[in-house]
Order: sequence, then structure tokens, then C-alpha cells
Amino acid sequence: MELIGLANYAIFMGILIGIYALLALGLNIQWGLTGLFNAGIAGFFAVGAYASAIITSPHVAGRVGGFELPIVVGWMGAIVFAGLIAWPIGKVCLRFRSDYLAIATIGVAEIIRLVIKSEDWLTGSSRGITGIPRPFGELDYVASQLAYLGLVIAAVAVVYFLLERQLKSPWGRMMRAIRDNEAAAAAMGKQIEARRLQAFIFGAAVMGLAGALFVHFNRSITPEAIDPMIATFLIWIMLILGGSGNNRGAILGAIVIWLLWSVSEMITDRLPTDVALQAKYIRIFVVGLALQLVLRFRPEGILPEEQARQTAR
Amino acid sequence: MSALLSMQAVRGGYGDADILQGVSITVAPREIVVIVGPNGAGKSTAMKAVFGLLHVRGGQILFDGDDITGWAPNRIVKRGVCYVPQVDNVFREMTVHENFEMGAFLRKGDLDAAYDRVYGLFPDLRAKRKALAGDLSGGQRQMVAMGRALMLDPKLLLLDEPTAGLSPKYMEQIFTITRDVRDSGVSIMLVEQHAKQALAFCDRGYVLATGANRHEGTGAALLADREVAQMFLGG
Amino acid sequence: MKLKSTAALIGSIIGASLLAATPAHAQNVKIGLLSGITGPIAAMAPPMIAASQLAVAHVNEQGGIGKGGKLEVVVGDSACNPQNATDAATKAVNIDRAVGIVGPACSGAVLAAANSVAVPAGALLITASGTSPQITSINDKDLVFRTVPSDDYQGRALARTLKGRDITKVAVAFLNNDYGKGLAEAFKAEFESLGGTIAGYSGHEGSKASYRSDLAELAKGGADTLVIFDYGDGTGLTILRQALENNFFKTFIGADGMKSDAVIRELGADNLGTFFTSSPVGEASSSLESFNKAFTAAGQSPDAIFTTTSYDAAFLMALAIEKAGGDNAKLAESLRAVSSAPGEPIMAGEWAKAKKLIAEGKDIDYKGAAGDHEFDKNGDVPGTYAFFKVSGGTYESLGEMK
Amino acid sequence: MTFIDFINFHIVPGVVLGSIYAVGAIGITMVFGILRFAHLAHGDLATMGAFIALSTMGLFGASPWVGLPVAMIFAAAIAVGIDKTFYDYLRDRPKILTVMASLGVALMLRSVVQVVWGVDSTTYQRGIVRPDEYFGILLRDRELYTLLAVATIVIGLEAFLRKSKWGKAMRAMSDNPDLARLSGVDNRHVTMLTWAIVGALCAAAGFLLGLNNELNSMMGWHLLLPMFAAAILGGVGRVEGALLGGLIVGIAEELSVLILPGQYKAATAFVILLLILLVRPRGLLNGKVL
Repeated sequence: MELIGLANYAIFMGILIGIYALLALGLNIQWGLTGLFNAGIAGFFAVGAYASAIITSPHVAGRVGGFELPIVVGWMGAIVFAGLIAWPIGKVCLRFRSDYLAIATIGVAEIIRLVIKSEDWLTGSSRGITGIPRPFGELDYVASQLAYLGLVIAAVAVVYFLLERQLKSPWGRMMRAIRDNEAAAAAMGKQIEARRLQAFIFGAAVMGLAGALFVHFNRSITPEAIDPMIATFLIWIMLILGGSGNNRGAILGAIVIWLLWSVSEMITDRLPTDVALQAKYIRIFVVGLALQLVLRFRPEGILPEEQARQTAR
Repeated sequence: MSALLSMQAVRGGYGDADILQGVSITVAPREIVVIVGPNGAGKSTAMKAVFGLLHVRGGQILFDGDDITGWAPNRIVKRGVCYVPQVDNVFREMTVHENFEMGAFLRKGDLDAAYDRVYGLFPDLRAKRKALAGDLSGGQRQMVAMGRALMLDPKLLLLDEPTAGLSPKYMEQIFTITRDVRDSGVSIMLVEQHAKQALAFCDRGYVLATGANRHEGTGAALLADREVAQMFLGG
Repeated sequence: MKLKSTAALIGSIIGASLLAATPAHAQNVKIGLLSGITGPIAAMAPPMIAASQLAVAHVNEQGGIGKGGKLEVVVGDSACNPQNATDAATKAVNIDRAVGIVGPACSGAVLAAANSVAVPAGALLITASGTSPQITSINDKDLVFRTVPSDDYQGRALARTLKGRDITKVAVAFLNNDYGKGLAEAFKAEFESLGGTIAGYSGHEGSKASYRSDLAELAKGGADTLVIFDYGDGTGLTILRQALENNFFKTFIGADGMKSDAVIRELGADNLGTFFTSSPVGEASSSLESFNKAFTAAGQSPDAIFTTTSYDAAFLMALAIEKAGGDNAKLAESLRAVSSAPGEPIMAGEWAKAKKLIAEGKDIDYKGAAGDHEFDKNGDVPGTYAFFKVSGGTYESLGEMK
Repeated sequence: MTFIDFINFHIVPGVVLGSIYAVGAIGITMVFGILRFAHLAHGDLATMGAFIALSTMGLFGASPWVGLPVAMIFAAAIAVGIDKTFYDYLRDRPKILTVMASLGVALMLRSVVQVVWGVDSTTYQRGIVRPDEYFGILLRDRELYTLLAVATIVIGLEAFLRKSKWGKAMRAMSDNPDLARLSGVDNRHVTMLTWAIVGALCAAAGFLLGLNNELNSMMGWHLLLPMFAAAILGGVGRVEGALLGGLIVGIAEELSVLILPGQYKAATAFVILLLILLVRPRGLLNGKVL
């Protein structure tokens, strides 16, 4: 292992952690702030990724797109489309307890995956979309990676500050009140539904942005990217571990879990091949177990929600 | 007369705040005691305190010689106290008879006598024994709820606003049955909104306000008390 | 574009300082071996890895790399998705300083690993199982190769073969992923251009419990032959079983994915009299034979999918490294040199011979277990295919496909 | 397409598949109704049950049906163990945390299956079985037995819930948990009993799916959505609703290819789920809405 390699890898990790941090922040709006159980993060991530890819990639026969619009337009598109997809789902499911939302979002992610895999004209189906531009992509490997890292950090910072401001606003206080007191929520009626829907859509939009950042980093996207193991479950564990309700917790969770996930892989990869194969599955077991342990021993996460809890009931 | 139930200066509430600020109520054997009072006076809360559904932070609750303060509800049930909540007091998706069976869940041995007793008290329900409780009228549902509680052969029955939402005809019927139940040897503690009617039929009554005792006495005496009348009987 | 130039500056400063700190190369050389160890093709990954490991073992047993160096392998899990693929490739290239990558599996993973890691970082990438036609079009600075032919070729070859066997009307069932769909589209185009009729054409998702209604729909067109582009140890097996059990269709044709031992094991050779598959084969059969022998001796089944191509990918990588003699910038160029005619033919397992010839400065031409590997300008190989039937509990070649 | 073909290739597989979904959906509806949360590890527990049956069969070298009771007992024990280890301490916290814990349990169960039994597809019985004809309807023995097994399970469970003391306690708990506690029903006993039954049902669903198909480590996860769709369609907490829902989802999936491209078959269950939430959230048989 050499220094340059480690540094390069650190940059790469930084980029991925940034993307996951965005997903975790998006989930924090939905779960941490509003108590909405979105189990289909991968779906919104995919919508964002494909939206930006279609908007910015060169023309290919038989598929919409070829707009070759600036990347910024792609990102805006990712945010808008992910939010648009969230709207009807939230409209139907937010009336019920969050269990239904969990099941429905698993289903939505599945349908989005099926559409992406099947519709040539829209997404290039299983072939995916290639030739997606990367900002600063024409620089050297290291310089280009560094520049992209800067971009990702900027995106995370912007989202973070927007969220923090929102959190401290009356809107944020109201959301927490709704989350913590179902009865009060019910009493306030329709308006609550609208607020929860807003939170669901905002969260989905942030996830869409993460998808866009991901797709421009990889310069290509195929349906396999919508793997729920990575793009949904890992995010949940990041948020729960980091501290749901706390934006810094969400980011910290992304850092810790991705480091663990990635470093543990380096260790398993060094085992003899037969054992290494088993170790891969054991790693997933450990992820599941980690979730249980956090829920049991530190349910508030590493960085608990800042606001003092209301009087215990 | 030794009391079956005796609450002494009970304080407590659901969360940190005390709703009950010192309530003292006694119920003698074979007695109907009514608790009345304005909204938010802590009537139902006082009843729930007896049944262990409350954090009691002060005072004492004695039942039939035991200090049951802080006991869990299922232990209190076994001791001979049954509670009929105001709402959701039947198993809606189970038949009338199954509701009674669930009432006797903790009892072992032959229950024929117990069934005969409840069907005797509620003859209307005998024909409806196979009907789902959720399909019955409000008054009948209240009877199912009382019957369910009586299946355990309790010494004390706690009824939380049994006549809420019922027509005057059913209200009368419930009161009549309540007397019959008392006559069969059960003490009854009753929370009521319809204060006038309740005080008229009970043995003794308590008037609570803001979580504390305000008046007590026989039903007739309370009805005659001018202050009580002004307070909430509408003159 | 101030930001851009600043970033470039910072990048180059850091890069330069880190480069300066880099110690001299050890004699051992590392390559990354990426495969879909977890994820949807997890069942296929172990034999593929074993085949690549066999090639590495051959290299190290017969003199290693350069002057006494060993070829080291870093196994990584690309999990059949781009996230894992880029992560594993970045680790291999940066942390382990692998000079090249064998793999990954699954075309999406190949696209991501190539586009965002191998090509920008200048590492050679040879995939043994990425069959999507999309890989052809990567803007790859001649760094991306594959030892497995594009699905395009196989689909077309299969269409011609069926036409040659007087099958003119077929129904096509394909797994809705890059593999199944790529094959199905190539097959359909060629078959129809030859005058054949596609009487039913339908994709399906994996892991559904019943495909009988799908089969009934496909059978409506009146075809006797069902072409299945799927995996024999996955959904393809279910479809074949349900088709056989319900007497949909008389003849069944699969591509290399269906040529799985699982099909014979689970359905029984007796039931597979009308089941045929195509599969890429090595045309220099002595190379294939020696691979088969060695791989069988290692306790593995050489019939498992993508094993020959996995062996060849690793072996070619080693040859390129040897030929480049430590100059990693020349890896791709060296790969083309050792794989293409003219030159002394090298068969699978003949590392010592190859090493000697390279040392003598002679030109060599690797003829792999999976084929000759004459890379075209896109780094693709045309591939040779044979048509197989089931006989005596195993697959028996009916001859090459044109 | 003739009518008999329609029956044989759409309705029959739909009914067989649907009755397997139903067995799983009954378990889901029981957890939903009695314990009041959506159990996301249901599918993976079914996978584990299916593989336990496989190992049992391997041990005795007998008919796969020998494996069924063994798998049901093991899965029941596993389900109770999971509850005690991972769900019990969350009982007084918001239910959604238990849902989340069940997601973690799903991952853990799956990885255990993958480590112990590997990731290759396998079957209980090799070879192919051609169907017998009954008045033009094509049925295999295993399909006939599957339907019989499902019928036995449903009738047995109904009898238990309607006639036995503890069955009634479970219904009471589902109907009105507070009142059930007031009646002296011990929450912990009902919870344990529920998990034992649900575990056994999971194993049965996994086994029957494996019997009619292949076994692999992801089989249960793919069952999850159709099972939930069936449970909600029938009405949460309704055993007979889950049966009806399962059949409808199974048949709908098999009919979907008539109007949709094959690759969208997997979406059928979800579309049904969303429609029912939109139009009639209490389900066909008026279940609960949590």
C-alpha cells in the first residue's frame, strides 16, 4: 500500500461518502424529521440518476434524450423528477401509518426498476445510458477526482445548510411536533397531511440529487445500480447509527458506515477465496446485526437529535 | 360498615403532571357509588387509578383488605375488580358469547352458572349470542361489555360512563340492570355525565372538580344540595 | 473556469508529491480480480474466480513474472452493480496498486469500473463475462478488452445456425437483463433478416414462481421451437421445466447461459433430447483440452459458464505484463502483441514456453481455452461458437456454428 | 386460446401460486393484526424454512413432505427466538422501529441461508413431472397436494382461532388489545403463540414454493410484496381475507401477461396494493387500518 494510492482512494471514498450523505440527509427529512418510513430510497435515487443522464447525455437512436444540456440542468431535472414521483405515492400512502408507506415504497422502487429495465425508449433498458459527461472529467485522474470531490462536498454543504435553516424554522418545529404526537397531528387534520407530503417530496428530491451526482461520477448508469442492498438498506443504517433527526448525524453515519462497509471488504478480500465468499455474506449479517444493536443500545444514534425531548410519557 | 374499596388522598396522572390532586372515595359492599363532576374534573382518571392504569404518586388504594396501590391491571382483575371502559369496550369482531368467554378467560372449571347469570341479567342478549358484538346497537353493546366484566364474578365493577351516547330509554335500562347487578352482590363504581339521573338512582355519590373531592353524600342529599345543582346540574 | 484550473493545480501538486514518495516497484505484480461474488450472479462467480486463479497458479508455478516475481491476485466483489464495481476497482488500482483488472462481471459493473476508474487511471481492464454490446463503445483509450464475445455475435450466429437447421419459426423468451436482452435483440434482427419468423417475443423478470402464462402467450404464435436467453441455473431452468412439463413447444434452444450442468442435473438428460445450446468454444481444441484437464484436476467443472474466458483473461493479463516488462504504460500495446497473429502459438497453461519466447524477444500468439482472442480495434473478440446437445449426462458438441 | 387452455395455463397456475401466497399472507396478516406491525422478514423466514425442509429431506432421503413438519417446527422456534432477541425490547417504542428491526432480521436470515446453503438454485425433486388430466384440467400431483396442504392449513388455523381458548385470545388481541389485557389475557403468551404459528406458516409457504419451483436464497424476498399485497387486499387481520387476497394476487399475476409485457408481471402485486390503498384501504373483508 502506498501513500498516493491511499490518497486517491480517500478521494474516491470522499466522493461516495458525499453521495451517501446526501441520501442520508434526504432520508433524515423523511424519517428523522417527519417519521416517514421510506424503504424505497433506491427508486428515488434511480429517478434522479436517470433524469440527469437523459438530460445531459448525447443522442442515441431509439431513446429519448440527446439533449446534451448543461449538467446543472440535469441536476435540477433530477431534483424535480424525483420529487414528482414522490408526490402521488405520498398522496396515497401518507394517510396511513408508516408501515404502509414502507411496503408501498418497496413496491415503488421495484416498479421504477422494472420500468428502467424494460423501456428502451426512455432509459435504454438493460443497456443503460453511457457517455454521460462528468464535470472536470477532462482533467487528469487525480485532479478530476479531486474536483469532483469538491463539487460533492459543495452539494452536501448546500443541502445541509438549507436543511438546518428549515429545521429551525416554524416549519421544522411543526414537523417535529407532528412526528412526536400523533394525536396532535390528527387534531390538526388536513394541514398535517400536506406538511408530511412536503417533507416526503423534499426528501425524495434530495435523493434524486444524490442519484445525479452518482451518475455523472460514473459517466454511465445501468439498472443494476438500483440495488436495494446498497441504495436503501445501507442508507437506513447510516441514518439510524448517525442519529436520526440530526443532520450532522446523518452525515457522520454515512462516513462511519461507508468506511466500515468498505474497510471490512478490504479485510474479507484478503482472506482465502473460499472463506472470502462466505465472509461477504457474513458481512451482510453484520450489517443487519449492527442495526439491531443500535436500535437496542443507542436508539438515538451517535449524535442524538439536538432538541430536548419533550417530557417523557 | 367496612369499605370494600377505599381511595385515600390519591394523587397521580398519566405523564408527569398530576391530574388527581387528592381524591378520596370509598365503596361499601353492595353499594352503587356514582362519581360526577364537570368535564376535566378527573372522574374517569380516578376510576382508572383504581384499576392500575395510572401513575399513582401519592395516597393509597385499599381493596378488600389489600393495598393494591401500583398493582398491574391483570393482578387487580384476579383480585376481583373488573373495569368496563367507556369506548372500545367489546370485542367487535367476536360474537356476544365469545365476548363472555373472553371475560371468563382467567376462570377455570364449569362456567354454566356464570353464563346463566349474565344471560339472566341481559335476556335480550340470549337471542343474539351468535351475533358479532360490533353489529349490535349501542345499548346492547354496553350490556355485552358489562356482561363480559361480570363473567369474572367480580366483587367490584367499574363502569366508565356506560350511558354515553345512549337514548333515554336505554339509559334507564342500563341503570335498572346496574341495580340488578348490585342486588346480585356486586359493588359498583360508576362515572357519569348524566349527573341528575345518576344521582337519582345511586346509593351514594361524589362530586369531583379539578382533580379533588368537592362534595359527597347520598344521591338524594347531593341532588338537594344547591351548590351542587348550581355547579353543573343547570339549576 | 477558475475553479477547474485551481482544482487541476491542487490535483497535480498532490499527485506529484505523492508520486515522489512512491518507493521503487517490488518485483511482485498485482492484478485485481473482480467478480460478482454477491448479488444476482453470485452462483456463477466461484467457478469464474477459480478459473482465473488457475491461470495465476500456472504463471507462478512456471517461473512467475519477470525475474522471479510472483503474480499476486487481489479479489474484489463487484456485486454486479456499479457502486461496488467502482469501489472494488478503485481499491484494486489505488490501494493495491494493481496494474490491471480482470473482470468485473455484469456489463453495468464493467461500464462503471471502466469509465470511472480503469480508463481515467490508465489501468488495463479485461472482462471475462461482460457481454453487452455497450462495452464495445466505451471511449476507452484502448484499455478495455474482453475475452468473451459480445452478445451480438452469439445471437447472430445462433440465428444463422437455426436457419441452417431448417428452423424457420421460433418464439423467444429472454431474461430482462443486459445478457438476455442483448442476445435476444441480436438474434431477432439476424433471424428475421434471414427470412425467419419470430412468432412470440417476450422478456421476463427473474424469480417469479410461475412462467406458465408467459409460455402460453409465447406458444400462441404457433412456433414449435422456443429460444431461451437466460441462465440455466436460474430462471431459465424454471422456464425450461415448465415448458417441458406442460408440453409447450417441442424444441428448445439456449445460448451459453443455458449450457449449465444444473439443467441436466435438475431436469434429467432423458428429458432433454430436444434441448440444444450454443456456447463459445476454443477453436484450438488442444488449448481447451488442457484447460479442461487442469480445471477438472482442480476440482472444478470446466463446463460452468465463463470459466474458459476467465482463465484466458487472467492469462492474457499476465502475458501482457510479462511482455511490457515493467512499463505499465505499454500494457495495452503488449496485450495486442501477445494475443494476435503472427507469432508462435501459445496454448492455455504454457506459461514457461511463453515466458521463454518473450525473453528471447520472439512474437507470440496466445490461443486461449475460449478461443483465439484476436482483438479488434474495440478490444472485442469475434468468438467461435459450437452447437451442443445433451448426451449421456453431459453436453456434446454438434460442431461449430458459422 | 381455448377456454380450457385459459384454465390450464392461467387460472390453474394462478390458483396454485395464489394459495402459496395466501399461506404467507395469513402469517403477515396475523402479525399485522395481533402484533400491529408490518413484518418485513417474513419472506426470508420462508426461505429459511424451505431450506430446512431441504436439509431434513437430505437427512432422511425421503419424500420432501417429510421435511415440511420439521421445517415448520424449526421455523416456529426461530420466529419465537427472533421475537425474544430482536423485537421484544422494542415493544413499548413506536411500532415503526420494530418494522425497521424486521428489515435487519431479513438481511440476517438471508445471509445465514447464503452461508449455510449457498446461493445456487436447487430443487427438492429432480426431473420433470408431467401433469395428469382431470376432465381436461391439467394438474400435477404436487399441485394437488399443494392445494390440499393449503386447505388443511387454512381449515386447521380457522378451527384453532374459532374454537380454542388461546385461538380466541389471539383474535381478542387482534380485535381490541387493551380490552384483551383487561380480560387477563397475557400479552407475552399471545405474542409467543403468534410467532410460533407465523413461523410455521412461513416455513409452509417457503416449502410449497420450493416444491413447485426452485429454491434459492432470494426466493422469499421476492414473495414479500405479493404477500403484503394479498394481506392488505383481503383486509388486515383477516385470515380468510388473506386467503382470498392471495388467490386474487396469484391469478392476477398470471393474467397480467395477457395485457402487459412479461417483464411487468412482478409489478402486478404492487399495482393491486396501491389500488386497494387508494380505493378501499380496509381491504375486501373490512380489516383494520393501522
